[in-house]
Amino acid sequence: MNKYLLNGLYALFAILIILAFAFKLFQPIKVLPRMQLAPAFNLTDQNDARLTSEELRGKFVLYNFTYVNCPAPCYNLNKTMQEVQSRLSEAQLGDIQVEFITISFDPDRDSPTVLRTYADSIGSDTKQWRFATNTNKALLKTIIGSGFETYYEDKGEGKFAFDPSFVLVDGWGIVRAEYRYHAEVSDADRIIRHLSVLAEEVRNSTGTAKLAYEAAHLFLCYAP
Amino acid sequence: MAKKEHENNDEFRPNGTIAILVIFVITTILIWGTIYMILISRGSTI
Amino acid sequence: MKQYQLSTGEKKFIGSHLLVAILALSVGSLFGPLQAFEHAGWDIYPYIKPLIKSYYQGLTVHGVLNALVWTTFFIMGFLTFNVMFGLKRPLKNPTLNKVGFWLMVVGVVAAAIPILANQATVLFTFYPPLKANWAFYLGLTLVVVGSWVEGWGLFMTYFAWRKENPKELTPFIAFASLVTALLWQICTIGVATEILTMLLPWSLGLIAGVDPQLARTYFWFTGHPLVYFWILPAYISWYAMLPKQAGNGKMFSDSLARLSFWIFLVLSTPLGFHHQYVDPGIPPVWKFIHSMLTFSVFFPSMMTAFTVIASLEHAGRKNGGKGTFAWIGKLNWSDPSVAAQLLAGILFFFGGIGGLANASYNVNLVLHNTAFIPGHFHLTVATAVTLSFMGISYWLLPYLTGKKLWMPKLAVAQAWIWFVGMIIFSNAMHVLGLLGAPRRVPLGLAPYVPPEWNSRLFQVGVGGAILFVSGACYLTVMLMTALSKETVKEEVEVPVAESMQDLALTPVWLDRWAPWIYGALALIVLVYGPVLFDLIKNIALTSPGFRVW
Amino acid sequence: MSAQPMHIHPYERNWMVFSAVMLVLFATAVSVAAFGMGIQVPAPEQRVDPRIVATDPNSPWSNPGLREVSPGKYDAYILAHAIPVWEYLPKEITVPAGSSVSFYVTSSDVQHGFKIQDTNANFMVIPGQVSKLTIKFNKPGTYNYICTEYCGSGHGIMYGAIIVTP
Repeated sequence: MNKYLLNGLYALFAILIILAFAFKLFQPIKVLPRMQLAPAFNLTDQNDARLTSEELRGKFVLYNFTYVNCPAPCYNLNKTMQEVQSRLSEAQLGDIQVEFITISFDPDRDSPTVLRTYADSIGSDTKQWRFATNTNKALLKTIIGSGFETYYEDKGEGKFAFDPSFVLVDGWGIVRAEYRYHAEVSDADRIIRHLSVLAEEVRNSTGTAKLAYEAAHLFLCYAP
Repeated sequence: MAKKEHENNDEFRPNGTIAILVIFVITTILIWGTIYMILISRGSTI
Repeated sequence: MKQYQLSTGEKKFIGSHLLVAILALSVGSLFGPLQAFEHAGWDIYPYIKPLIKSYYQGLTVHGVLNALVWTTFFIMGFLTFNVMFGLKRPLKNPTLNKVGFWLMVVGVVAAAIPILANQATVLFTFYPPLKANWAFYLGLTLVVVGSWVEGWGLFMTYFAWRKENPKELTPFIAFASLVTALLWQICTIGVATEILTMLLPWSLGLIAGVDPQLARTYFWFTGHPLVYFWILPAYISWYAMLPKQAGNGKMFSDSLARLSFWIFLVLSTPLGFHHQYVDPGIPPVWKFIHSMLTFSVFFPSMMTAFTVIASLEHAGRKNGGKGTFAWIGKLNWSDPSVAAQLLAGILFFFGGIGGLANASYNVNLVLHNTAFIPGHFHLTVATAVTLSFMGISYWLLPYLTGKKLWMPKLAVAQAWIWFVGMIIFSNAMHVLGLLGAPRRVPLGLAPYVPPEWNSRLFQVGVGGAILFVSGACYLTVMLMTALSKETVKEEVEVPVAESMQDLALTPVWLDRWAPWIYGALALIVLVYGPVLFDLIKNIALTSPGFRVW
Repeated sequence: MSAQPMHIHPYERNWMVFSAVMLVLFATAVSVAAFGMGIQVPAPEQRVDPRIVATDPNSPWSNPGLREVSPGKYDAYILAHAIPVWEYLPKEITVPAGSSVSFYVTSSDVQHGFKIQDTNANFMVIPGQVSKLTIKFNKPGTYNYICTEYCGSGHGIMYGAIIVTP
């Protein structure tokens, strides 16, 4: 074999390895998977105002699903929401806005007034964190069950069975992360990390970099 | 045919080998195909 | 022309490998039929309870002794023989090879004690968090390290030969043996890392937990090339020895034979994920890449099939064989070594097909961990490899001891019995797997076995019984040969086929080592690096040990 | 040794081309099934701590079982364990025909396997990892799920059943 060809081959291999390792070590591009489209919805919030999926376009939205009368010991989802809210600066979002939405699956009891009282009681910043529901129960089940693929079940007498879960949706209305069960890393930590990964993608994926990001999607370079 | 500088295996025509290998390939495709069809018939996983 | 001769001491050294190998095979094979009988509903384990506590302990003995000890010792002995005989020179540093051999022996003993004491019933894959006694892990480490040391001895011998013969083409059997030894050096890094960084400290109580997903990844880094470490010595014999034995045939294509060994070296390690297609912790894209590489490594096996069959056809035609298929009958079927290897080769076709199906990414969903898998590897390691090794030993033992082979007719019959028994056994296992029967389960007792499986389970038992008879015949022939007083009149000839192609035509780059080694390492880093990096970075030593047997 | 290009017998060259074509065909068939028909192998889910996964009240495996997400769509959280006994929790699941069930399976001790007979669900269950696949059950009947990886003495008796009602 030609000596130059051989040296060329060595060089090619060496470059490939260095590239692969550089890519791995510095992790220049990480993305979140595009899981599915978030459902379109039309809810009523704690101020009796309309909350639609349309108006959330362009913002990152973190959803969770619960109900006000959840008896103790109830999954403490609010704590995670609050922790993420208070640590948002860590995610370095720049001018990207984040909304927090808690959807109640108990419209019979969780009227806007009840939701407002609830929001006040846990001391949430209701500009950023909204509580909403829809009195049409069938529609609600479609939104949360089929749309967000999250389980809840009416057990009667105002009691519900549900799994504690969060869903992160990006500005294009695509579900990018689900937090369905306690992983080794706390939910809040992962949500913060994922928000910053998403923000980076939104900021950087323009022009040629967009191709790199598409490649990252293709090769499943998912952030843990 | 001009005399070659080196001895070579060109003069030997292993026709039996080809026959055996063709049988092998057909068997492979049949068996592999059967298992593949089982997979397909059981539907998607995502 | 007189062949190169090994000294008595060298023959003894090779012979001691053979001795340990056959001892391991004889103990390990005792338990194979017991598993098969259990499937058929004749459970013998309750009767041997004082000795062997359970089906799984028996399965561990069977797997470790047959798949790891028998193969490794036979192969190291055979490779050492090939290097010396092929290069026509003694080992550069025989002491080093002896040290390696004894390390392996000590390792086997260290691992055997906890296995026999039911302290290591973890099967030969020893997946944590099943936690064996530390001596088991230490023993395995010593076996691996011993085989490394023996490998270094072979490489030193090659370097010395190369110094003396700077321009010469490495003789094929030495070349192929060195590639096999090198493959082993590269691939065992995985299991060595697994044991030294996780399992050994964990079993000694130095760390509290292990990461099972990472451990599996290390294991299968070694686990698949291990298969090639088993099969390549059989390939050496099929390529370069069998044509000669079968009828003074010549090796069809020297250069393609060498090329296929290089492809095996480069491609057989970076595809271990095809054993982990259904592991939850590995991204599908990498599994897919490994599956494509697995398809690529099937390619040199196809080349091997062509070259070997064409060489045999050459032998058959030399013996007066005519027609498309009639030459097959003209091969020296009465030579037990030939019969064993030809039959091994025939069943390897089906082993190859099964392997291709296993390796086909999502097709694995149908087959993963079903009885199809043991059905498959009883065609590969337990027939293509084991039966070939038996065939090799039918000339190697007389060569080493100077004794005449005892009852060659029984030896021929042994090969045929094995062939028939294995067809019955493995066909039943393959079908059971497709029907959904799991592997590693005492199916005779399993509560979910539907009646449709019963006829196949019975066939498994029948096949096992026939294989047991064959194994017994083999051991009898070996033992009687070793004990016999009848010596051979002349030196036993080592069968090495000439190349049909002028060796001057073999390209230079097929005898250069560096590019291939760099290529192999680069490919490993490329396709294993990113996943291992992630797994190690996110390592979670959260699994304490369990002893649930 | 020669510096010329390698000599290959024409028969053998044809055979090499032919086997390469066959392998490419197989690879294509596999890709079509994987990316076209959605017959995929498990992908990494989130990692869990096997020491607490069965006891932590926030973990769905502390209350394993079937959840109806929306009509005809289910999540099944299944726990495999060898301690105290070899079993899956729950041991039995009932769904109507036509349901699509997402299985989330994990282990609280050693490695297990999970294979639902007559379906494409067949995967490893590894402590610390969650294995997920989604299977649609069209035909009524009983589908056993069995353990396919050695997990100790009781490995052979470890199984459960999915009952698909018409």
